[in-house]
Amino acid sequence: MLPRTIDIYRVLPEMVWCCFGVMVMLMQPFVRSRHFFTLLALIGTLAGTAASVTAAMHAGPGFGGLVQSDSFSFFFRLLVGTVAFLVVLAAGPYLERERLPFAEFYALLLFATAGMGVLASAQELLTAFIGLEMSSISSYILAGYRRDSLKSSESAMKYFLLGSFATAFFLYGIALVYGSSGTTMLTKMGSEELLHSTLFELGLAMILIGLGFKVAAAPFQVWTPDVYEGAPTPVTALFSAGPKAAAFALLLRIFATVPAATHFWFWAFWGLAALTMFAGNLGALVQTNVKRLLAYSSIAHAGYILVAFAAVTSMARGGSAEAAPAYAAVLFYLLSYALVKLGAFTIVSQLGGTGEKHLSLDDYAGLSQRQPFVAAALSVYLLSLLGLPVTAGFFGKFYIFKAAVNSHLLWLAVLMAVNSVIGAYYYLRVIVVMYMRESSAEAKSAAPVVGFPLTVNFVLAFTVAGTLYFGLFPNQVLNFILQPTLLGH
Amino acid sequence: MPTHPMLEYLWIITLLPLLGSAVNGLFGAKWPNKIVNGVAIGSTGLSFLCALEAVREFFESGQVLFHKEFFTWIAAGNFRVGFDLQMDQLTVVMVLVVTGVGWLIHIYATGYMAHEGGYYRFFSYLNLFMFFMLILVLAANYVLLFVGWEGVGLSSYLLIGFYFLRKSASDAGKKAFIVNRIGDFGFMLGMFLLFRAFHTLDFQAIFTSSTLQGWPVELGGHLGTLTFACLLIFMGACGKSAQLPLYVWLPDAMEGPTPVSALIHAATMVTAGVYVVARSHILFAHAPTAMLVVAIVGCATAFFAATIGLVQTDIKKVLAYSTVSQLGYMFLACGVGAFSAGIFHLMTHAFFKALLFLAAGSVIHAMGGEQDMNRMGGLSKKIRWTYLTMLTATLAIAGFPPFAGFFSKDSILLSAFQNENGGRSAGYALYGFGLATALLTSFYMFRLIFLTFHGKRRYDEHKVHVHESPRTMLVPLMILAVLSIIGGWLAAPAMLGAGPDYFTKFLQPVFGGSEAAGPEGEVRALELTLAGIAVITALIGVTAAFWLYLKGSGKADSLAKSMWGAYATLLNKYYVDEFYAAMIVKPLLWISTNVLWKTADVAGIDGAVNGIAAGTTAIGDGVRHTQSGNTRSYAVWVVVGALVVMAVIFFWPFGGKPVLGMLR
Amino acid sequence: MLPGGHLLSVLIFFPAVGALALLLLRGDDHKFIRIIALIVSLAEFLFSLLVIPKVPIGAAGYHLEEFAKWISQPPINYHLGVDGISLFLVILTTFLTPISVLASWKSIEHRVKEFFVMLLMLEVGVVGVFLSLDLFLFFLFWEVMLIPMALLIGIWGHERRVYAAVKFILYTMAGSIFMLIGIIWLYNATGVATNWTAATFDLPTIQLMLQNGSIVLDQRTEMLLFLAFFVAFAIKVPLFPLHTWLPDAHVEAPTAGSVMLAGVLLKMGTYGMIRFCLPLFPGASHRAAGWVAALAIIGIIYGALVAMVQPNLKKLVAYSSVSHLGFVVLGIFAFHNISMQGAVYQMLAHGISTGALFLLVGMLYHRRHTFEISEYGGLATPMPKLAAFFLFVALSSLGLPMLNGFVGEFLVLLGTYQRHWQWASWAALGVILSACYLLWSYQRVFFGEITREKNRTLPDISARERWILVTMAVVTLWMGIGSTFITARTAAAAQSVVDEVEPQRPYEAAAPNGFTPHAKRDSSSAAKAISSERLGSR
Amino acid sequence: MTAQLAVFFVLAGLAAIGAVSLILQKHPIHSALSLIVVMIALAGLYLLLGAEFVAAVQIIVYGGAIMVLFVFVIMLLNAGIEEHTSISKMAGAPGLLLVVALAGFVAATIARSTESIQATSQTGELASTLGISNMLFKDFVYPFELTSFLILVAVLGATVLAQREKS
Amino acid sequence: MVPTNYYVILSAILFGLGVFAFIFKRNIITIFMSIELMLNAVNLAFVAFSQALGKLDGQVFVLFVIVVAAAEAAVGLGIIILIARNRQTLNVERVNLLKL
Repeated sequence: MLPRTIDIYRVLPEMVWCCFGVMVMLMQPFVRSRHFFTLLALIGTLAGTAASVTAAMHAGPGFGGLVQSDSFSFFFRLLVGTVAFLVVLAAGPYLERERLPFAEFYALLLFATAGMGVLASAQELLTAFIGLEMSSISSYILAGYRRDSLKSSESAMKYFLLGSFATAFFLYGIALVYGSSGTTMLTKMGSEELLHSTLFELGLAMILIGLGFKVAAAPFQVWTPDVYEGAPTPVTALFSAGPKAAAFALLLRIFATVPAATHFWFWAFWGLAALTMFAGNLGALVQTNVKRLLAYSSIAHAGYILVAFAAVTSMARGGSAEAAPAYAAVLFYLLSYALVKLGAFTIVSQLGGTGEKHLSLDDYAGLSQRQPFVAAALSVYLLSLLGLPVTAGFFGKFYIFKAAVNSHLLWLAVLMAVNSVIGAYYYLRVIVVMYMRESSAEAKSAAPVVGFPLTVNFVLAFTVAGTLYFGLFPNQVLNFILQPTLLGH
Repeated sequence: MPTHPMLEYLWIITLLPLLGSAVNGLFGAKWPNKIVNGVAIGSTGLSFLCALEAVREFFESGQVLFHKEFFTWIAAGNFRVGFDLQMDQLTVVMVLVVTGVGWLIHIYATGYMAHEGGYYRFFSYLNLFMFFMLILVLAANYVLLFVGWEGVGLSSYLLIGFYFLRKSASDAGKKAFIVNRIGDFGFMLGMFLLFRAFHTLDFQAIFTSSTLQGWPVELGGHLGTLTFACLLIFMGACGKSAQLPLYVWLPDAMEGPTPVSALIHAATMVTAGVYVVARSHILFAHAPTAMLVVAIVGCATAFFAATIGLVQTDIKKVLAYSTVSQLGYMFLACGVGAFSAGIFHLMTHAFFKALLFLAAGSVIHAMGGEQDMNRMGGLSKKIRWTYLTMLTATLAIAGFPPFAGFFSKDSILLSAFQNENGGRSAGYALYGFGLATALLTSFYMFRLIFLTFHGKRRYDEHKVHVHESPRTMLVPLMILAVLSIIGGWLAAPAMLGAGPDYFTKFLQPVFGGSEAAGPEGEVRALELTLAGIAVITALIGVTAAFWLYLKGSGKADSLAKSMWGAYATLLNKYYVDEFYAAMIVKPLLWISTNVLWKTADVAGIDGAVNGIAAGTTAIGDGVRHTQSGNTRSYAVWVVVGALVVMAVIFFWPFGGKPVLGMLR
Repeated sequence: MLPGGHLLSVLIFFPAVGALALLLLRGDDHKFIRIIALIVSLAEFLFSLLVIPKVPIGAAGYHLEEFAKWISQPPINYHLGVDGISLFLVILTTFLTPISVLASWKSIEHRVKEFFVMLLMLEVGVVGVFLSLDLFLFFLFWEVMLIPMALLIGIWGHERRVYAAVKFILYTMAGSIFMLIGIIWLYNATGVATNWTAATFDLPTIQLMLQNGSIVLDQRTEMLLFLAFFVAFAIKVPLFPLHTWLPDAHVEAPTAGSVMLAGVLLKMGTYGMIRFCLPLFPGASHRAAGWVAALAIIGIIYGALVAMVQPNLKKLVAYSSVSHLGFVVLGIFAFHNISMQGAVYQMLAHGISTGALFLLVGMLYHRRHTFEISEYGGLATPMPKLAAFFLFVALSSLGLPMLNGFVGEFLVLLGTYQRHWQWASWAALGVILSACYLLWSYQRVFFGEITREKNRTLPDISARERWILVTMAVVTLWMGIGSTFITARTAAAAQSVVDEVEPQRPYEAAAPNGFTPHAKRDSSSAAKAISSERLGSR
Repeated sequence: MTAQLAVFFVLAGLAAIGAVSLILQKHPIHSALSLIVVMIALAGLYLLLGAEFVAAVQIIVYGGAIMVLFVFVIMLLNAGIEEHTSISKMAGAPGLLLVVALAGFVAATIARSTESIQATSQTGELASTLGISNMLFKDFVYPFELTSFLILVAVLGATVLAQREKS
Repeated sequence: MVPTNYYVILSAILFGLGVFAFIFKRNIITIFMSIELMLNAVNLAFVAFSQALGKLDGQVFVLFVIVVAAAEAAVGLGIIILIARNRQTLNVERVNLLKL
């Protein structure tokens, strides 16, 4: 029996992405032209992103509550869709350079995006699990996409083994939750006695472990630097922006709907946030490989976001109105962060050169003379990560601080402050190298002026513009994500 | 056209020298000396004439005090300082002395400096000094006075360091400025205290304020606000007028060209301290303790400096210490309440000490820059005019009637003798020391004369061609000589019993009641006795000098040998400079370098900062090493995380219940 | 004449426009770039002069206010305003910028375009800080200013420039990030007070709420907030234990950088104390005053002593700033309207005289490429003019009356003395020490025989340098004599700050009717009366 | 001690032993075989729980397809006895401790908290395959569709990863 | 009639053993097997709970899990082959190029 059309509308984006994925797969044997696939993938990502508007117009629960199409999922669908779109643009030249097959890459990318979409809209744990697996499994493959590279395959292996390890925890958590509450529908877990059920607590703990791994919260963060470093850089860009956002989305969804979650999780998040911030920033301090440095920094930023989560959980009830600013903080931060990380990794992938050889800081010495615009763009990203004004990152950090102070998490706020100072150090180091160190002769020869294809330049322009725009006029976004009916019901 | 133009435009007096200074300083470099002379002498002479005119108008208008506000300089809250000038009898004396003597010295300098480099610079500085000095004496409030006060310090710094190629010169200049600053530190605090008490710093506003009228006299031993204020101001005076313990800069200041020594370090600037004390006499009148301190310090300085003067061989050094000693007299006078006497001595001293210096300069000029008296002798024939003028001045300072010094010094000793503040005995002690100082004074002055002008010559004919100085130098000498003869006669009548002391009477409106005056009758008797004693003492001094330095040649040296310790001490000025260097300067530098800078700043604070950075990096490296790259370890980390989460969720003391408050 | 309406916005963003214009120019035509930069900065200076008539004498509160909604959630507004205090700080900034441009005319040879762009952006940030009345906006400009300054140090500086630049940024951020928390906390307080109907970052509003008690902070919270702000400012000032970034930054920065740093940036700290710490947290300020004053006094003496023994001329000047700024902080935390005005004046004076000192040191460096005092000696012979200017500036900086340094120092000490004579007495020692280190270093550099052969042939100042120095000298002199022009305009603002921090001032009695035969003056009235009636006429 | 209970213990023991031997075996093949034992035991337990369909799927898909795949790969790579390195320090004694702690804690907590749960009386229709299919194609049709895409991904991945480098 | 928590405890034990195996086996394939073991433990729990709750969806979940497991198996083994090809080893500890 066919599902109702309204339900189809509500999951249209995922469907579109999947269908285009299938299309790309099917075309692969017949079409040789790379640009064709690129075009197809672009259309696919755009179409799916556009479809999320349709989904938003038909807001409401789909498939008997398995998914929820609301402003929240709309936001995240837009986010992951855009990310995917930009990654496609950035990846083209990379694949060209590394002589890697196009079609499979795009197909996997589309499936992964679909998985994230599911994750963002799911309202039932098993559906969420399927979404998670879709994005994860495609990610495993993408991580190992440079088959002949030792690093790439190793990162794939690590990601795969540990990922499925964590997934097992997540799944076990689902089982326990199911066993204690008799359902996997988040909306049906509001009952009072769950607040006192140990089994439910344990289940939630397991789920937290699984998702904590996905968002790279310390001490689950260990895999991140290795995987990010090993994976092809455009894929790294995707990892740092997409799956993380999706996992955070699911976490938020659970908070908003399951009171027990907010109840149990507060101190866990407090601790995770603190640990993660320090792990990321301290680890990054001594890095000399830019790609790895950015990986560590993304851990740190996950930590900042977790601060906002702690703020949410400290509220009497996750879904309630006074938690709204904290939600907004998370969403806005994810947005700004996604833009920045995408741009940064794109630049890294371009400057990396064939075989990603030029990744060390020294290769960036004197970049400001060789390629002033690239240097400027990278500086904008770094300053945004550092949280300096007129960049989106500044507002993101500002709102998180606000959320933390708002719910009296003063110590956490202070820790975050300390961390952003530590962070400033290594971000500045990159800027310093680019601007204040003259490019030595061998550096010149090693990292000659790298041509930036149009598509890449577009990505850079887009992300920079976005970063600055949201840094000056965050209004629309904020008003959108601050609406009381952000999450349906 | 106002009735009293020059009074209305009093600032012109001060401004003329400034103009001269600016013109010379900015454009003088390219001009020939003549024009520079013109500008310098012209501006000062003009301001002298203006001063005369102003004085005339002042007396004509017959007001007790002329006071005019020109513009507000600083205003904040209820604090306001104006560029306000005032004129009263005290000012009149000072202004005339400054402009008059200043002018003469300018004229002299044109001759003396004729062959020096940086001619224009010299006169520019000199005029600048005149400007600030006039501000000082004309100021109508403490702050404006302080402007002049610091300004003269500056110009003295510049002029002492005029030969800046010589390290000793620049050192001396620096020393002078810094030591003065130490005094000014006190002066400023004094002003602050006054403002706290009276909410204003205008002289008249303070002196006539009801607050002050109602102020009880702070009896001996009781340290009230006014006592403190007076002492602080006196600290400033000590710096400026080279009193113990801040006198050390003045002898070194002799590094400057001789006219400078004459003008600044004898006649005018150094007397500023006395002027200030006299100016604030009403305050001092309320603070006997402060008065006593002033008297004691003055007396001590007078004696102390005189002893050093005994053995110095550098002609200018001798004069320098004598200056210090004479200033001590003035403070002694003020201290015992004889302000007019103090000012009187200030005036006469200005005449004869300036003369002494100029004459000495003329000698040096004649000897081609030689300053050591041991290399002079028997010059009286060669440079007769210089000799005569200098002799006059010596007689004056030694206190022989009818020369100026006699009268002024006498009235001081008298007042000291009469002093009751701190008990009769104090008065006698002060008098005693004063008298002793007089003895020493006449001794070392005549020692100077004998060594320089008499006896056989101790210099090499062929090297030094002794010649009389040009007229430009001699004319001022003569004028000053005349002044230092007749200058004292203002006070003569009182002495001769023919009516009152004009000078005191003249200053009456200023010092009014605050003068200590005994009953008429026996005072004159006493005065005459004391005068007699003084003259005798002076004579003893002269004979001693004669006997030691002229009669038998070797006597002085043998005496020196016989009491070597004392002699060496005196010769080395009681090792005061060495003491300061060892006790203050060196330790301060050492502490600043090794403790404050190298230890506290670099090692301590900055070390801590960099240490934090380094520590963080080290920790970062540690964190980094948890990334062993081994999948199994990573899995263990995941397990650790799992345990952490479980532990927090299940065993956290607050049991996950949100606890409000700062704790989180 | 511009419409007064948006004068302040013009002031803030005009340099930005200029910088943009420079960016569009070709990078290799250095002369043209310099000229454009000079024109822009001069125009900016003229604009800033237009503000003076807009700030009536004796009228407290903000003028030329501009208000525009910027961000709705949380309500952050574009709110500008100027009062007597900020007015002159802005003018100081706009005055020093063209000077810096001229100063770097020859000394900057590579990456000229970027240099001037940075200089102008720096001006944007600083002017913005002085003019913004919205806490958030203030913080924004505060941070924006960091980057150009750091780049100025880091790119065009000397040997250890990178270290200095990074140190500068980290130091400042370490402070300011906590200030951000403080700001947010205040915002929260407003929200709670109005139960989220009218939460705001607006400075005047918050001030009002704190005064009329609609926000009540318990002592601990108030102190924490005070510290959050104060530490950030103290680092900028820099106050005693937090000062170690300054010597490095100064020594490594190019001349223009040092001039802006010493002249303007340090003032942002003291300005912040006046504008935020005192009015917002009077109670905490009172409780902290003792400690702050102690630090300030330590800074005065310590800075002077350390400066005295520096072998490096530029470091010497840097430490002297530590000492001078100590006076400012002391004046602020004496809570006396005289000392407050003195502090404001001292800020301006220090900006001019220390700026000039750095210019001169820069000129020496340009000729000899060293800051070591021992490398110099006897320079008065080859370069008398420069020596003369140097002496003039040194004197102004050691507070010689009739030059700018004296007025501020004197007022600060005078005012402080009225409240705490011990503080003033200790601080006054700085007056002695400043003479020591300045004159001593001057002697070692300029007096005596020439010790190094290289120095014998050094050229005296060029025409360009002369005009720079003459300008500075004229301003120095004018500020020393015509101080009332400034104090009259700062009086009301300073007064209002003092009123806020302590309304009752029993110790501050009116002056007795002084003896004034010729001029009739009612000296019992306070600043306003004097300023309006006596100075307004001039 | 009912018959059911006895059967349960037998099967449970079998599963546990299989799991342990999976760990103890040095050769991957043996580990694989012991894993198959576990799966069969579990299938038995499913039957005991009255989930025939699941049991069947377990045998066919797991025991059949997946494990065969494993064995196939082992053969393909002819993996020998695993070498016993211990480079990882974490995974030494501390790891052992932590793992035991975690497992113990989880097991204990579960044991405590599931006592209350009472098995409902079995009814025939519950176990019916019809019910399952209904659910699968009505309530859970969306995830079901997604799984199809998931399989596609897997296929794609396998080809991408395993195919030899085309020159 | 077997109490539910027996099953659940068994599943917990199996899960624990799976974790143990994951950490203490060196051969990548075996490690992967231990993941499968963990998934099986989950399945057992699902079925037990569904039976206890008298609901069928638990069993449906098991089917989903099995499918996912299959998919993972395919990809995972692919990756393992890749590693074996690149590194000529199956010892997970020898695959630590990326570190620090």
